[in-house]
Amino acid sequence: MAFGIEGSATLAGRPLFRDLDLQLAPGWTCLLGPSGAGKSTILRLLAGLPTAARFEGRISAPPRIAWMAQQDLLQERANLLGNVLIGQRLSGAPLDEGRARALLAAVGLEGLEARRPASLSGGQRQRVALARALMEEAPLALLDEPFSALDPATRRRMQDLACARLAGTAVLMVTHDPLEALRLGDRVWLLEEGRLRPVSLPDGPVPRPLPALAAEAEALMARLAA
Amino acid sequence: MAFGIEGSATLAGRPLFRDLDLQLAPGWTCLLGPSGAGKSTILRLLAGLPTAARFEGRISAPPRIAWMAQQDLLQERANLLGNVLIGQRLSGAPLDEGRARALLAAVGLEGLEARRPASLSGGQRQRVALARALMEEAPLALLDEPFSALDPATRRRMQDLACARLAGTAVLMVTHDPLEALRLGDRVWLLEEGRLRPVSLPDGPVPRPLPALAAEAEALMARLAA
Amino acid sequence: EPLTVVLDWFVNPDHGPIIVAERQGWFAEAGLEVEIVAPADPADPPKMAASGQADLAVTYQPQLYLQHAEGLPLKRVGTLVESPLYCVMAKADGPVQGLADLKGRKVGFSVAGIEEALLHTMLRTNGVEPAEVEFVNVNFALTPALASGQADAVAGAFRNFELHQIAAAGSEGRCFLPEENGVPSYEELIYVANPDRMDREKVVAFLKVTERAAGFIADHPEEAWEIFRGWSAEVDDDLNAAAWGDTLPHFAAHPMALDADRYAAFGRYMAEVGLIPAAPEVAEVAMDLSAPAD
Amino acid sequence: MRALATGLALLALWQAVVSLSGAPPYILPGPAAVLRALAENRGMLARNGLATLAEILLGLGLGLLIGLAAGLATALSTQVERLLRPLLVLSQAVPVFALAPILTLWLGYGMGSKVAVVVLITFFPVASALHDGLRATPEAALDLARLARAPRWRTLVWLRLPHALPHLAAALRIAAVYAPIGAVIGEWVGSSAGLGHLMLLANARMKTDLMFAALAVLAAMTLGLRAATDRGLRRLGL
Amino acid sequence: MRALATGLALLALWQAVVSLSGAPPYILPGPAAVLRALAENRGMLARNGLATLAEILLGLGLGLLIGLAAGLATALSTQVERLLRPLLVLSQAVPVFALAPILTLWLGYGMGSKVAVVVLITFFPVASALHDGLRATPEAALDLARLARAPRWRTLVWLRLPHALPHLAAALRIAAVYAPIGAVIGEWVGSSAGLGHLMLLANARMKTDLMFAALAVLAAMTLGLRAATDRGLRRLGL
Ligand SMILES: Nc1ncnc2c1ncn2[C@@H]1O[C@H](COP(=O)(O)OP(=O)(O)OP(=O)(O)O)[C@@H](O)[C@H]1O
Ligand SMILES: Nc1ncnc2c1ncn2[C@@H]1O[C@H](COP(=O)(O)OP(=O)(O)OP(=O)(O)O)[C@@H](O)[C@H]1O
Ligand SMILES: [Mg+2]
Ligand SMILES: [Mg+2]
Repeated sequence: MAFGIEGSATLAGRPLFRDLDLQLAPGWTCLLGPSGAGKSTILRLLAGLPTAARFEGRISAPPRIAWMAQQDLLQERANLLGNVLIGQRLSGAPLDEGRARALLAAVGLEGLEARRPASLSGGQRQRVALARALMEEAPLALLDEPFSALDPATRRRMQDLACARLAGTAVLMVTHDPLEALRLGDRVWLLEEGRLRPVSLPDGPVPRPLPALAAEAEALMARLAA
Repeated sequence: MAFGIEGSATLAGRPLFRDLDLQLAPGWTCLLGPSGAGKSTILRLLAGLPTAARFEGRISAPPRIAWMAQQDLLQERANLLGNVLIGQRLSGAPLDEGRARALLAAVGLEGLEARRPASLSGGQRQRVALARALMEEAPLALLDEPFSALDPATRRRMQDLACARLAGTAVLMVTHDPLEALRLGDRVWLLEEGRLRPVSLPDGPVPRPLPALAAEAEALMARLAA
Repeated sequence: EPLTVVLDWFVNPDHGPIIVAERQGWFAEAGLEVEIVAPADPADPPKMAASGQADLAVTYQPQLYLQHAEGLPLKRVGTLVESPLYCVMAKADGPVQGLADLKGRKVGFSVAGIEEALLHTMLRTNGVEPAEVEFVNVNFALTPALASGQADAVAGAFRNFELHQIAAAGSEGRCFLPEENGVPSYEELIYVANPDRMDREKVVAFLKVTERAAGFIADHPEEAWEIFRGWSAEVDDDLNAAAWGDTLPHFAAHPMALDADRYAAFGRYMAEVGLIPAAPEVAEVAMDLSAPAD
Repeated sequence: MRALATGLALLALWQAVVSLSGAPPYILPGPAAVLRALAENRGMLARNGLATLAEILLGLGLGLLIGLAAGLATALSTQVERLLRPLLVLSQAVPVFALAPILTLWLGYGMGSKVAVVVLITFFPVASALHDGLRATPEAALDLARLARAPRWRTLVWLRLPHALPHLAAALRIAAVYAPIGAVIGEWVGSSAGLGHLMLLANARMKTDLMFAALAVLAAMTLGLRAATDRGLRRLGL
Repeated sequence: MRALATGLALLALWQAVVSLSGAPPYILPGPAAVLRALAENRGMLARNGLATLAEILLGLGLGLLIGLAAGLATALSTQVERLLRPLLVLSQAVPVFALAPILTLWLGYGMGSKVAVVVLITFFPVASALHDGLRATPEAALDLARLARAPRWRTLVWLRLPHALPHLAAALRIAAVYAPIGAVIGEWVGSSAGLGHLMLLANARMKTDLMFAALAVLAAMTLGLRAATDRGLRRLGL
């Protein structure tokens, strides 16, 4: 089953992207590109969410989508467990509290289930949002800079977690970290001046080992990932 | 003139950090560390802002501080120009609209002065927050993951901009990107298990060239930074 | 400096002499500029006169004793309507054929503040203890309460109005009168003034003009109605037209004349029923402006 | 168009209530009788309606100003709040008939006392909402003020007030609805014109159809004022 | 302690107003006279106060329920809003004396008609605030509902309602202040007990000190109710 978006979008009369053709097969598709290029807009269009852009073309997406936006969308009046369960609550699916707790534990927040989002650090909030997205078992996952607020070690653990949980899912991830794209991407695209350009990738199955860095960076990375 | 924080902090009875001694001389001090370690808390303590932590020790900070928090703190009812000027409005300093416009242009948002924050992309918002922080000409700058939502090329430009504008200022920057720390840091610290550990650095004045990466990463980086 | 007169309520035929005199320009002829103010709450005018915001207030004789007892520096200086208009109204074809029938029934009253003074005596005179009757304050809605059957009788209706009103609602009313049921006769509407602030000459002039108007109304009721209805569109209606004829006989022909015995007797009565601690001297509550000033 | 449909729906509903409840016409007249009374007394209704409208607009304007001032004052200083809050609350606990003699003592029988009642009724929701709105500014936004060592009033103007605008808009919508009834109640204090005057008079004379005609004019004013407020606020993006 | 200080400050202010304005005691009695009247009539005041308190609490409870229902209904469906909104606004445009005969016809002279007036006065701010609060949910939060294809009521319960809570709390604070005056106005409609009844009688009998004593009891109730509401809401973090 493949999903995708084909077409053009304008924003206040000016073209945002033209003749875009982005097909999403199972596996990880990474989207890179300068700030303001339209990456988040593409994700919102795929998710069927309102955008400021006017789109003409075809979108094919499943009815259920795992979604992680650029903001964390945590509900301040609910505790962490409630935030992870909110998708099920909203869709009326039977609540799977056990899985929600397990996911919170998997993102490293065991024991904080009853805390309010306001008492979390930036990276902790992002992990709750990740857990919420992973609760949704959907054929398509749209992740907008999902690991941007995490330190390298946590980021790597979360990448591995997402890879494992989303196996077989078509994943479209926006990221600004080229290493992340090189590590996780089955396909990597660069959105630039309204066009998609492919990026060539190292061989091997994802998640790949990090590419070699300079000695100092290597040493620091190793230490941070210890 | 040097600023700094010395002491211990507890959070709900449990130690967050102990016998911390962080001195901030002019130049860039970078703070790395796992998510939830207490980096943002240290920044807030230095800025004299309320935290959930109970701190005992000494803080020395100037009365005026340039501040960029982990959230962008943009005011949705003001336009971008108003957001950049809000510090002067609040402190009662004479409004320097020309500088605000110049800073918005420097962060790549020329022509968007009258837009509302809600119509910006994530990275654009972060750049407005950066411009707002740079408006404040203060002897101490506290930056919490200031470039986390930017693509490598924009990030690099913003790093250079910040370096230039904050020359002579004592800067404390929290970051999760080791490359960024290696590029900008005059001193780099790792906050881990409640203690600060120094990180050794390459030679040369900041901003340093990026360390050599693996071939693919190098190629991609070069392309993204074009 | 106009002479400010606060009526007891909105303009209605009870105020005939004042309105007719004003419409005819007789106050102006007498060198008076009269400002007529109509409040919504009859309890306010005495306070206005006492505090000097008004020169004259229209109020009710029984209330005069309460005002005196509460320390309002007021005296009756003239009479507008010289006999009671108050009545206890029941449906003519209803179960209440006499006041004795009110035992165990519901009586609605408008807030006039003198139910004990009038209604309680009327009931006792007919062998009913007030405690055997349920009193409900129906405030703005005397006739509707009776017409719709929510009250078996209503107290405080004016015989010149409410009988016409209930007729308009399709029922016939029957009035029980206080002066026929053990209450001494009294003056329904009187003018009061604060003697310390009063401009005696002006007040006398005012009362003389109303006397002229009362005489004119008695002689030319039809013509007087035509003049009265021209006051404003609001007062020109069928009910007022019907009430006009019933009101005429009650206007005081000599507004200044004071029936001292009547004032003494009603004062004693108010003390007897316990509404005031002691009957005041007549001179404390009323003055006769036609008598030479001391 | 939509206003027309709403009007017709209301008339139908009214007729239904009259028919179903069996209330006699001297208690609840049907729409036909009231429409007739409206037509017959249009001159009188227009004259009294205009008098009331003037009270409403003046009172609403003053009420907003006073409400804004009170809301600002209580939100700016906890001491002022402690002092003023009970007074504000008490001002809503006093029935107009208790106040009437005092109002006329101070303001006379003219428009003043009626405007005062409108002010009394409309300022409170505005003051209350502004206070609550100003106090609800997100802590994160206040960090900016703390860093700038901003005095209270600058924090107010540049941070708190913008955040309180939606609260304030909600309160304006409520105040616009309360103002007309305030004017009618104010006419209790003593008046020779106005819809409230007319209604009291008609009520006492059991001219129920005229009373409801006046009520219809008042209702139309209320709906109009509310709609105008809505439109104005929406144009401001609130 | 602070309540005591507030009380004393209010008494002092009152005395100052009396002294400065030169209002005579039969228009505005001083605190001493009213305290005497309070003491002398404490039995009567307590009895009537309790009657009014019962009306207030019952009416406030019902008003909240109806306000919540109306706010939910209008926020859930634009059609319902179009239908109901004018009715809600109109309900605030009708002076109680116009309503009185209808209320008593339907509800009799017992507690019913007074509770109805309290309901009428308190439900509106609640409905209005809830509606506005529910409509003000951030668009970003609603994305979650769109993605889950959540039906309206689930969106309401899990997203809109939590965001509307502060608005609702503000409205509760206002409703608590309005409820007592509602009960007193309700007692105009027809009553044989209650503080409003007592005030009307005292007013008609020129017993201004007794009227103000009843007013003082009413004011104390209003302040108490407001303080209790504040405390309860603050305990809920609102
Ligand atoms: N109100 C609170 N109650 C309890 N714990 C809190 C509260 N506020 C913050 N914390 C905790 O304080 C710790 C430090 O938070 P801080 O924001 O300083 O982390 P950080 O190092 O900046 O993390 P990140 O990289 O994720 O931003 C976190 O573990 C967080 O959960
Ligand atoms: N309401 C709006 N009116 C005008 N322009 C808008 C509006 N909303 C978004 N935009 C513009 O749309 C463009 C694309 O935004 P989008 O969020 O898709 O960018 P992005 O590629 O995700 O960027 P980033 O990496 O910074 O998150 C941006 O230039 C933004 O300014
Ligand atoms: Mg984006
Ligand atoms: Mg942080």
